[in-house]
Amino acid sequence: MPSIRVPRRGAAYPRAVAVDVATPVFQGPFDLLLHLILQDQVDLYEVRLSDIVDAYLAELERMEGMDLELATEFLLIAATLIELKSKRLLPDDGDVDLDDELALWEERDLLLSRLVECKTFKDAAVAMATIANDAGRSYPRLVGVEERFLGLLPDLLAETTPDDLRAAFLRAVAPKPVPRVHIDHIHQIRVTVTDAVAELLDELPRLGRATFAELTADLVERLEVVVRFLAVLELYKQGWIDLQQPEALGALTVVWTGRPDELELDVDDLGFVDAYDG
Amino acid sequence: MTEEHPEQAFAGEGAEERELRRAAEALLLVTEEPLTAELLAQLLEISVQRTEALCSELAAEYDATDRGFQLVRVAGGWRYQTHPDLAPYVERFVLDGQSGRLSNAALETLAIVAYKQPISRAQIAAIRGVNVDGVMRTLAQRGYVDEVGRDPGPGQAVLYGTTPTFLEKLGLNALDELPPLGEFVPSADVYEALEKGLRPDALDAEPDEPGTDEGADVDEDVRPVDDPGE
Amino acid sequence: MTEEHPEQAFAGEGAEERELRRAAEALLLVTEEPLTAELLAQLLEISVQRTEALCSELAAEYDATDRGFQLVRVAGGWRYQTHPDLAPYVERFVLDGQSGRLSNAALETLAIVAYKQPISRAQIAAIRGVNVDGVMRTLAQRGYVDEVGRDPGPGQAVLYGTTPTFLEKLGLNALDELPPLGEFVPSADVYEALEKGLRPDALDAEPDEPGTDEGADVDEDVRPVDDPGE
Repeated sequence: MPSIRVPRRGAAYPRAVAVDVATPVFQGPFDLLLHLILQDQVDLYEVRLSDIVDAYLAELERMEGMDLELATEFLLIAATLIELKSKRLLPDDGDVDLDDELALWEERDLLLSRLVECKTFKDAAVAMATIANDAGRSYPRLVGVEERFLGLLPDLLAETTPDDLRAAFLRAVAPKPVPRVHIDHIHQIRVTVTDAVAELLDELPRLGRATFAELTADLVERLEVVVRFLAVLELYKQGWIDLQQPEALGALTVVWTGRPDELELDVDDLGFVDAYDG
Repeated sequence: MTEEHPEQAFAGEGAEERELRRAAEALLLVTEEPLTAELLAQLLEISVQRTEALCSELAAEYDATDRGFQLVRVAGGWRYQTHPDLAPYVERFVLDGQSGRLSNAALETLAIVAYKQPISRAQIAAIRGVNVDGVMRTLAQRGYVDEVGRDPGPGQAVLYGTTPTFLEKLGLNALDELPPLGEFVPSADVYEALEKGLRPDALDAEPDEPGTDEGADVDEDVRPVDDPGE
Repeated sequence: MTEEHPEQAFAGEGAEERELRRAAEALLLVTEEPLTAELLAQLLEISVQRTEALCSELAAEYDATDRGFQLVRVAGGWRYQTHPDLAPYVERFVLDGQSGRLSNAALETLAIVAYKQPISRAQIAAIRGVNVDGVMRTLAQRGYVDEVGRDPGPGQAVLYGTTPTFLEKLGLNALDELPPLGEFVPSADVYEALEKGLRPDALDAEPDEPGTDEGADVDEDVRPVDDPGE
C-alpha cells in the first residue's frame, strides 16, 4: 500500500510543527489525521491538507473491487477536510450562510465520529495484540493419532481418477468471480494536489493573471477542479499568488506575484514533493 | 484401587470414573483441533455436562500437579497445550515459533471484523479509511477470517467473520471473551483533542499575510464546541 | 514447595528438577516425531544420561498415576501415546466423522501439489485464497503428500510434493502420466503465487502489500530438509 510520508516542513509554513519525524509511514488518511492531531497536536489549519487529500486519492486508486458507496464516502471526507480548511484559510467576510454553516458542522461531526471509531478499533487492536502474544506462548499439540490407527482411515482416493485431479486443478486456479462495480472513471481522474501545484507553477508565471474559471477550463471532472482549487489555496498560503474576488460569488482571479522574496527556496524545499509513494 | 496406585491424583475415584478420565486423556492427546465437549461426550457415552466437569477437573489437576502442559478450553473445545512459562524451551524447538505475528494493519482489520461481524470489506475500509483488500486476503489465507454470508442488499457484498482459528490464535474460547469494545472508546481528552483539531471556524478569522510566520498561533481561548453527541 | 503443591507427584523435587520436568513435558507434548534423548538433552541443557533418567521417571509416574497416555521410547526417541487399553475409544474417534471421499477443498489442494510440486503451503494458500494447513495435515497423514525440501529463500518454507502412495492410489507409474493441463493460462494471482513464490514471513510482516513479493523466487534446486531430530 502506498505509504504516506509527511514531507519535511519548509520555512513557508507558519509553525514548524513536529511533523518532521524521519519518515513516518501511515496507513491512509485516518491514520495520518489521528497522528497529526493526537500525537503532534497539530491544528487542522497547519496540516498540509494536500497530504491527506492525496492519501485519499491514493486509496481510491488502490481499490480493486470497491463499491461506489465507499468511493463516495472517501470523497466526501476529503471534501469535508477541504471545506473545513478553506473556511479557515479564506477571509471571513462576515456574510455567512447559516445553512452552509450548519451543513459544514454536520459534515465535521461525521468526520469526527469516523475518527473516533477508527481510534477505538486501533486501541482494540493493541489489546488484541497483547492477548495474541500471551496466547502465542502456549503451543498446542498437533500430533494426531498414532500410526497404528491410520489403517482405519478409509482410502480417500478410491474413486478418484487422474482426470478428476486435472479437473480439480483447473477449478482451483480458475479466477474466482468477484462481483464488483467498475470504477475506472475514478482511476482516470486521479490527480494529486502536488501535480496540480506543479502545473500552476508552470502556467501562472506565463499568464500573469487568470480567473479560476480559466485555470480550470480544460478540466472535465469535478474532482479535478476541487484539487486545482486546493492547489491554488496552497500557493496563496505560501505567498506565490494573490487572490482577488471583488464581489461575492463573482469571478475569482489568481494573480501571480512570484516567488516570495524572503524565501530562497526551491520547489522541493517547499514540500512540493509527492505526498505518498505511489 | 488406592492401594494399587498410591500416587494417584483422584484417590477416591471409582472404576468408571477412572476409565472415563483415562479415555478423555487419550482422546485429547490425539485430537488435532480443540475437541468439543459434544464430540467427547459422544465418544465417552456420557452427558455433555459430565464431560465438561471431567475436563475441568482434569485441567485443575494438571495445574495442581504443576505439569508442563495444560488442558485448556479454546475455540469451543478442549485441547492440550504447553504451559506459557515454558515458551523459551518450546520456541527453541518448534520451527515456526511465533511465526504468526500480525502487522498493525492486520490487527486493526481483524479487530474490526471481530467486533463488527458479519461485515463487508467496504464497511471495514470505511472504518479504517483505507483499502483493505490485500489485508483481508492475507487474513483469509491464514485462516483468521472467512466468508460467512452475503449482504442481502443490492450489492450482495460478501460478508466476513472470524474463524475458530482466530479464537485459537487468541487463546479464547468464544468471542464474548474479548474485552468489550466500550473499553476502547477514546477518553474525553482524546475526544476533545480530535474535536479541537477539526474546528471549522477560523482561529481569529484573519488569514495570515502570505509568507509571514506570525499570527498563526493557536488561539488559547478557543470557544467551546457544542458536543454533537449529547 | 510441597506446601504449595500438596498433590504434586514429585513431592521432593527441587526447583531445578521441577523446571526440567515441566520443560520436558512441554517439549514431548509438541514433538511430531519421537524426541531423541540427545536432542532433548540439548534443549534442556543437561546431560543425555540425566535426560534419560528424567524421561524414565516421568514414564513411571504416568504409569503410577494411571494416566490415559504413556510416555514411551519408540524408534530411538521418547513420545507420548495413548494407553493401549484405550484403543477402542481412539478407534471410534478415528472412524467418527470420516467420510470415504476427499472433500473438494482437499482434492483441489492435492491437485495443486501434484501439478506444481515442490510447492509451499503459503503458495497453495495464495492460489486457493484460504488457509490450507488443516487440509495439508490430513493429506500428509493419509500419506498422499510429504515434505520434499525447503525453500532456500529467507523464509525457508517447507516444500511439499506427492508420494509413491499417491501415484499408486491413482494407478500411475510416474508423475508425467498425469493428464496434461493443455492450454492452461493462469490468472494473474495464480501466476504470481506460482512463479514468484511467497515467503511466509513476507506475508506476516506486510500483509497488506499484495503487489510486493520481492525476491523469494522458488528456486529449482531445492536443498533437502535438515531433519532436526538427527
